[in-house]
Amino acid sequence: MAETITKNGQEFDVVWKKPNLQKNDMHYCPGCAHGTLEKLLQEVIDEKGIQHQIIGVSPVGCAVFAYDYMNCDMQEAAHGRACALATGIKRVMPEHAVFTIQGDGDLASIGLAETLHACNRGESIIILFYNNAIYGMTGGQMAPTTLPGQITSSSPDGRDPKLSGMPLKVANIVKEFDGTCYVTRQAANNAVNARKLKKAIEKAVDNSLNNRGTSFIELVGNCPSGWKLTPVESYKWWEENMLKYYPLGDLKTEGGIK
Amino acid sequence: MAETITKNGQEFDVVWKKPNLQKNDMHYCPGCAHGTLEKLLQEVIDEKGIQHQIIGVSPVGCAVFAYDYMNCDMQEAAHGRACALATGIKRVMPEHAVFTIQGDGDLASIGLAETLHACNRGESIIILFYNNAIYGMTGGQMAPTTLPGQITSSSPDGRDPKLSGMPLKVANIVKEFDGTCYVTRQAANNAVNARKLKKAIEKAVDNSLNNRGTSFIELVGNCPSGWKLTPVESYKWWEENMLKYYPLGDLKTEGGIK
Amino acid sequence: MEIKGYIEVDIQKCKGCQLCATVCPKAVIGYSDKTNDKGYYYAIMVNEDCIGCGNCAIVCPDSVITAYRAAKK
Amino acid sequence: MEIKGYIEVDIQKCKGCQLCATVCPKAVIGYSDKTNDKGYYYAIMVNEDCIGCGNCAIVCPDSVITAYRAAKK
Amino acid sequence: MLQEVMFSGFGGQGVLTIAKNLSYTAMLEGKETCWMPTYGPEMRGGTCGCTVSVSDKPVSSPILEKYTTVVALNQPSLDKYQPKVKEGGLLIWESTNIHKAPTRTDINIVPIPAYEESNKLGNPLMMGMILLGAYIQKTGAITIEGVIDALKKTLPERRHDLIPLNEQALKRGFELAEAIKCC
Amino acid sequence: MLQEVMFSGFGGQGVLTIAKNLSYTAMLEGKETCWMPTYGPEMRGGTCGCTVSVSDKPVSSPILEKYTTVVALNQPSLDKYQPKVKEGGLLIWESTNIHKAPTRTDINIVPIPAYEESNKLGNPLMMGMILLGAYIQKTGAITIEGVIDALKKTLPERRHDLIPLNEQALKRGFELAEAIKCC
Amino acid sequence: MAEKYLMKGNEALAEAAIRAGIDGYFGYPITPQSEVLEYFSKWLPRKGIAYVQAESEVSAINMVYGAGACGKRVMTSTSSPGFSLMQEGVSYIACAQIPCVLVNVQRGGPGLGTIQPSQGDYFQAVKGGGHGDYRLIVLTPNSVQEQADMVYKAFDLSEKYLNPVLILSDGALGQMMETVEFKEDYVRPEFDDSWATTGKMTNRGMNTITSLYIKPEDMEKKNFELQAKYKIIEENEVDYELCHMDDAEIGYIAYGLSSRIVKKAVDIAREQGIKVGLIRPKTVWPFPKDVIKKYSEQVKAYLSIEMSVGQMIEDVKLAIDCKIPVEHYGKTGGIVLSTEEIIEKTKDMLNKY
Amino acid sequence: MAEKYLMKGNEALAEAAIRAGIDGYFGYPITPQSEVLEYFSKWLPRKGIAYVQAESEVSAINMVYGAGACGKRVMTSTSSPGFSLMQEGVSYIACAQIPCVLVNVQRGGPGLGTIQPSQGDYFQAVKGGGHGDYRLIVLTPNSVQEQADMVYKAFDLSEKYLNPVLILSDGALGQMMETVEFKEDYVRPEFDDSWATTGKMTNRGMNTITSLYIKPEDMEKKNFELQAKYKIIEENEVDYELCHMDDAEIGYIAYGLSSRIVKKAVDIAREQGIKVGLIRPKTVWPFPKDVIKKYSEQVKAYLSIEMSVGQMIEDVKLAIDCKIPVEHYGKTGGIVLSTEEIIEKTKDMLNKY
Ligand SMILES: Cc1ncc(C[n+]2csc(CCOP(=O)(O)OP(=O)(O)O)c2C)c(N)n1
Ligand SMILES: Cc1ncc(C[n+]2csc(CCOP(=O)(O)OP(=O)(O)O)c2C)c(N)n1
Ligand code: SF4
Ligand code: SF4
Ligand code: SF4
Ligand code: SF4
Ligand code: SF4
Ligand code: SF4
Ligand SMILES: [Mg+2]
Ligand SMILES: [Mg+2]
Repeated sequence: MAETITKNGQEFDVVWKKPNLQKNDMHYCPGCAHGTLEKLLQEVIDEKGIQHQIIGVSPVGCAVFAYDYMNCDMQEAAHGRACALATGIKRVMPEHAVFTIQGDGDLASIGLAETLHACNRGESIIILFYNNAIYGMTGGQMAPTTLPGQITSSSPDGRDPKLSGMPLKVANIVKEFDGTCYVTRQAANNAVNARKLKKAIEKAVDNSLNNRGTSFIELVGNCPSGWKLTPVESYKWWEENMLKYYPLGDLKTEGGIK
Repeated sequence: MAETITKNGQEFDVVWKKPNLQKNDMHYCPGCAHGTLEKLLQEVIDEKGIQHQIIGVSPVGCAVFAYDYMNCDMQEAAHGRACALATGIKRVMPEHAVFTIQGDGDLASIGLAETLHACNRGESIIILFYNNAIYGMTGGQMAPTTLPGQITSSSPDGRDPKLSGMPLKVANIVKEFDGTCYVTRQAANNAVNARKLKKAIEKAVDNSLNNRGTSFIELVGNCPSGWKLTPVESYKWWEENMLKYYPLGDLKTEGGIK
Repeated sequence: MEIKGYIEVDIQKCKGCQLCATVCPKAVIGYSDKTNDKGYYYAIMVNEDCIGCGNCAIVCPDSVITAYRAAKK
Repeated sequence: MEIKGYIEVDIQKCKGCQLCATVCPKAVIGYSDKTNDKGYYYAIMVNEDCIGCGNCAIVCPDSVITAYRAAKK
Repeated sequence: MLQEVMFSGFGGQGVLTIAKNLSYTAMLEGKETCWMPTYGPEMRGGTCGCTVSVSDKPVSSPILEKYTTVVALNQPSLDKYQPKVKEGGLLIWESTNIHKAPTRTDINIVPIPAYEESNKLGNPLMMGMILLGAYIQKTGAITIEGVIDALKKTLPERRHDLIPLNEQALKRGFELAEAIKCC
Repeated sequence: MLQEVMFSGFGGQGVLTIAKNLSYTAMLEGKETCWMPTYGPEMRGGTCGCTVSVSDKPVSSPILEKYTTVVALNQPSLDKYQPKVKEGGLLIWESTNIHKAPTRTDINIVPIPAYEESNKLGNPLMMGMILLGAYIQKTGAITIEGVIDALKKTLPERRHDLIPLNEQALKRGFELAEAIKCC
Repeated sequence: MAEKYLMKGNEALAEAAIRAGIDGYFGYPITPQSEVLEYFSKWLPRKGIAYVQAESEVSAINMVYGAGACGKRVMTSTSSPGFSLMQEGVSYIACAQIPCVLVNVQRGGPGLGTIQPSQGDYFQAVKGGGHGDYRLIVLTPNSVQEQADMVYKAFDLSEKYLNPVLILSDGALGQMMETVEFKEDYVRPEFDDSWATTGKMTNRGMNTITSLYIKPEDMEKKNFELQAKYKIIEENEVDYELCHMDDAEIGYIAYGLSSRIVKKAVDIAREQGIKVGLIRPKTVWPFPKDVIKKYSEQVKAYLSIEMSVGQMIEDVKLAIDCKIPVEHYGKTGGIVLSTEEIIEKTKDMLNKY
Repeated sequence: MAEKYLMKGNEALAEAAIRAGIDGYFGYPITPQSEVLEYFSKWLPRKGIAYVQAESEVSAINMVYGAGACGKRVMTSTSSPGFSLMQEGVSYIACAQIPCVLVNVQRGGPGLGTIQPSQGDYFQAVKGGGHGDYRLIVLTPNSVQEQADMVYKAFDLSEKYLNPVLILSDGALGQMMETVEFKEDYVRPEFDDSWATTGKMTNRGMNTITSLYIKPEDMEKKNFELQAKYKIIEENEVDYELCHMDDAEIGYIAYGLSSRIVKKAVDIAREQGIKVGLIRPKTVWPFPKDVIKKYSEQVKAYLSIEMSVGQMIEDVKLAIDCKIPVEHYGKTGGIVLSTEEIIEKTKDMLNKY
């Protein structure tokens, strides 16, 4: 990325620009970190030069159209089944890196069995888990990760743990599985976090290429639309509520089935 | 149970006899602890006098016919869905105790999502998990709990963790869920263990009646037929392999959503 | 002679699995040399040492055994 | 005058979410008073203090910003 | 009488609510009515539309290909729905923010600077009511009084203080439309 | 020629294997054949049955309601399948362990003390082969040589030392059956 | 007169279920059905009635199994892909004869498809998308008013016959608002729940709910029992609406949303002097065979109209033993049926036959 | 001559798949299908070919989606309840046009039912148990030999048409052993996988596998595309066997296991001088309409025979526009069809018609 340009006679390094791998404008709502996640992934693929050696799976959820944005081969999965598709792909294409992008409804509700079993088998795939504590795509219903008291369109009086249980901390659970080699919780609400997230993606891609086991990256994300907040309000809620309940950091950096 | 009889002029206490709740002979293979589990449950129901206040769910698996043996109201569930049925029952019959009996294929493979979500919601049900590390009913295929190297009809060269992952320790996972109030691992291979198991069932039934959250009792069981061992050989394998991999004891005695 | 305990085996229901025998502290239980109608060599008492501990009965998967212990006076 | 950095905003793609503004250490970014064709008040540079740190660009969900930093000589 | 109206604008411009006001009022005034939003993920941040049918007879399809009236609140909506106004039909458009004016000559075109006017009323959310006022003036499908009655029923008690403002907005729209002659 | 035979006994008595030997041998001898186990959870510890059809023509249904021959290895099997032997058909039964003898008079009944004889041969697993020998004697559906050839193909090399014993068993069954005259 | 509400079809359905005395709802969000779940999520917990947002449709249908088998009034709702996921559960429920109401707010398929309205799940609904020989009673509302009315009927029928009842709706009926009134005089019919798992009382044997019949004879008996019940339902529960059939020369057959557009086509055609009429099945299983057969003596041909490539047409043909020609007109994926095209096709048919 | 093996139908199917060059198998145990999975579990890992015992049928069908969309030869197998669970996935696969082979070793339903053989999943197989307008190519073996042969054919057809192919078998065919020979001259046809997700090379655009067509126009286009393909398949891929039809007065229609018993009935009837014949569909979709229509000119009536309460009979009637009478004979739950009853019924029919 050591690109340099000259403007008004002065030399400038390009510090950041749209990744080459990005195709089409994204449809995400203003301020939604879904875009950030995909863009960072695009950068990693670009930089590693593995466009030909990576296959992605987009879920049913707001990331469903990821295949329109990522200039690499991708498959669209049924709701919750991204990890099953990824398993199928990885088993017949073992030299390729394989990733899924999945929302919290997709991964932690309907797809919990597929997710955990892929982790348990230690499929060498990259699971990118976009946790925004809500069902974005369908209009903001409660997710397994919705915070206690959080108002959603299917918990209009706030999530009541007595009726719906407490939020599921998926990363804490998958780290218990022998098949995972890397489990981390990241965010993209500021530049420091976004850079860390990118590093995490790099590591996960390496793991997949080298068949080291399952890499699980939880991106604690936002959903201004589902949260019924303006983007700027959502940043505050993100930091004050989401990051408190879902603290960032690596939960596991070694593992996988040897 | 202070029943007393006289034989040859001598008085005897009945130390143990077939529970009143038992209906029909069981079809389980010789030496299979499925029978023990159900019989102890029957005793507990008998002793607590709650035949009218308990509803059971039998799974698809060797315990499928439990409804023929237990003289209480029962429903037969689709494979893996016992916890969903139990949730449905408990939600509309909150005063009743509700239990499921489930094999490792049923609970930990196809039904993992239903099981974990019931635990996460903290449904006040009793999950009796018969873990025999194999699919008994269908002829001895590999289960998620099958031990590394264990030969089954679908792992004829022994379970290869590289292909199938390591055995899933379900109790260790469900104890992480806020909704569970009691998680324990028991066995029935000798009288001491069988008595402990009965105590555990008593506790779980109380929890369900009093809506304290999910009780999860893993019974580390055997499957002489699936293991292709005589009953006596199976007792040895049970102790030497199963109990080593799945150590007995309480994993959690407090919890549930308050 | 006073006995400390004894068991009754419902021989047609017994599946001959021998779990009862493995848990008996007094080696009371042995096996028939004939099969029952289901083809199993069923459990029998082979001596009078039974103490009525109930171990065999509680572990029997098929609820075949009723165990009795001499009542305390 | 030498500048330390600057950004380019693809204004038709900008969704006016203001995340870039919240992360800029130099308060360089403000908002247009007109909307773009999509109806959003897009990001603009409101001063020349940009140091080309790239923060805004890396966090922008829509890859709208290209960030430049004066090359080291 | 059959009115098949499309309201369309950005999400957040209150399109569904204006449409609902029309539909609800029509119901109270004893007419058959049907309210049908365009729905789906394309909603996300994009354009949002809603059709309302008002008729003396039962309404057939809620999904329409052509409209008797289109009310466009933003440029993409104008571009998308201008061709779908039936010949001789009506196109009402918000003329403060839309820059490319409609071009058809076989329909009645009514530009209303609703955004500007709503700001004058001190509440940009009144944009919809202004446009609805214009619609009422041009079609007579319902009455302003009807809308006020409807608001009394649909708004929660604690919001009834907003009713006078809504009435003002409806009337403002009505006036602005009156000034525009159609064929 | 059409033979539709049911072999039935406890799980563990090797019923499926005897049946397979018959079927495999029939195949090698150029006949059409079909082997069909009763299957299911009732297997568990219970009774296990297997039908074999041997024919010159393609075999129609593998599931049958009546049999030309029944070979019963235990009491429940005898009780269950005795009524299902076709009129004039054949019922071979293990007469050491089965105590209630068959009662039909319209079929050929061949008691073979196979358990006792197998113990004499020093291997209770030979029970099946003894009964197969009896079956061969009575029906001629296949030959003893055929079975030996088949065993050479199906048994793994390291088990070939068992072949002589099997041959002995087949012949013993054949002899015992010869001694019993049927109509 | 009952109060009038302006409500979405999805909401009217949920409100009617509450008024019909629902005891429990178990569902999962999916467009264009989510408002049903959302409506319940608001009102049921407040009323202390069982409500669970299940982790999936697979789980939801099995919660319905559990709660329905306790003799409670329970229901789930979903849209096409979700209904596919429920097929195993539906087959179990049908066999175990558990009363319950299922709702499929159809969207365009196959696959993830589109969220626009469709009628592509007709076969799945009436021939059984699950395994084995079973039937659902299938009601087909065509307005928000019927979205409400048919819920009462669905519960009543499901309890009368101990059979799951499917309300086969679509995205447009679910999303649109229309005027709706709720019955004020609804009384839940007597319901004998002595078969249900409510806890074994000493005065009865234990109740067992199962669909397992391991012995062929038992399974066959069960199937006969089911078929006998289905026959009674076919005799008694057919429901339909006729429109201008008296002197029709071409008969349209259309249900649900399509039937509204077709009604408009009938009006237009009649204005043009073309004699057409509409038979609208309000139940697609049992299918109104007799009336379709009856009018086959009169009309020259039938035109079966649905938002699919042609599924119901098979039942129309079978109903009349293919005695007169039957053609299909349809659109898929949310594209609206065109009254012009229908009339064009009608003219063609009048020329042909 | 090829070597003869005595093998179970389930094993023959798996062995044939290996010989046909399978690249991956994903399945879940269920009686009476488990031997397929067990056979693969033994041989595929040893050969380094992908094999996964999935956590459920839902997962298995989606693994097939993933691997099949890479252009690989992949397959799953199950039995009735498991196939119901796969319906969402099947609909996705059909829409995304992923080549793959599915196997349903049918058992008796509905519900958990029985593990005995059945043909109760006919509707599910041919009308689509999943949502939306789609079709599977459905092959119906009736012997262990065909269990093997049809696997090659299934793979080839699925790749030729980019369509899932279902082998509709049953418990008896799966469990029984018969003589089988494997093709020695099989060559996998040329297969263009340029559409598959194999990693984007610089010389082509990215490949996307999806079934999402959010815009009605796109969805409708997709549906037209699928229907056009189905039409070609219907024209080219019908397969059937005739037996004594030349001078038959009553025609039997039966597929799979039933057809064997029916053949016996034909023999017995012919011995009695009754002129009957059999049309055996080897594909039930596309259904051999033309030949059934052709013989409807000759026979007095058809008797549709299946192990269900009567599903295929609808397709028989539709094939001949109900021109001659069609009756049904069937059993459910694993009860065997009786040749006597068939012949009895035939005599009745000869009297009636
Ligand atoms: C089988 C099935 N059930 C439900 C849906 C509807 N649906 C689409 S996306 C979604 C959940 C979206 O939430 P999440 O996975 O958290 O993703 P987000 O949009 O929040 O990123 C649901 C329930 C579906 N398409 N298919
Ligand atoms: C949907 C579905 N898939 C598969 C099966 C087949 N099946 C029946 S029981 C069983 C597993 C039994 O194993 P487990 O749950 O461990 O119980 P066990 O018999 O060992 O007690 C399976 C796979 C089924 N009946 N339904
Ligand atoms: S709905 Fe939420 S998650 Fe989806 S794009 Fe909008 S903000 Fe992002
Ligand atoms: S198969 Fe195994 S688990 Fe099932 S009854 Fe027999 S021994 Fe028990
Ligand atoms: S444990 Fe029970 S079944 Fe087993 S041998 Fe003893 S008495 Fe018989
Ligand atoms: S009661 Fe105790 S001592 Fe007596 S036989 Fe049983 S185990 Fe042995
Ligand atoms: S972060 Fe990007 S989209 Fe958001 S306001 Fe800044 S430039 Fe525009
Ligand atoms: S590059 Fe840094 S300093 Fe410049 S505008 Fe962006 S965030 Fe501000
Ligand atoms: Mg989400
Ligand atoms: Mg098990």
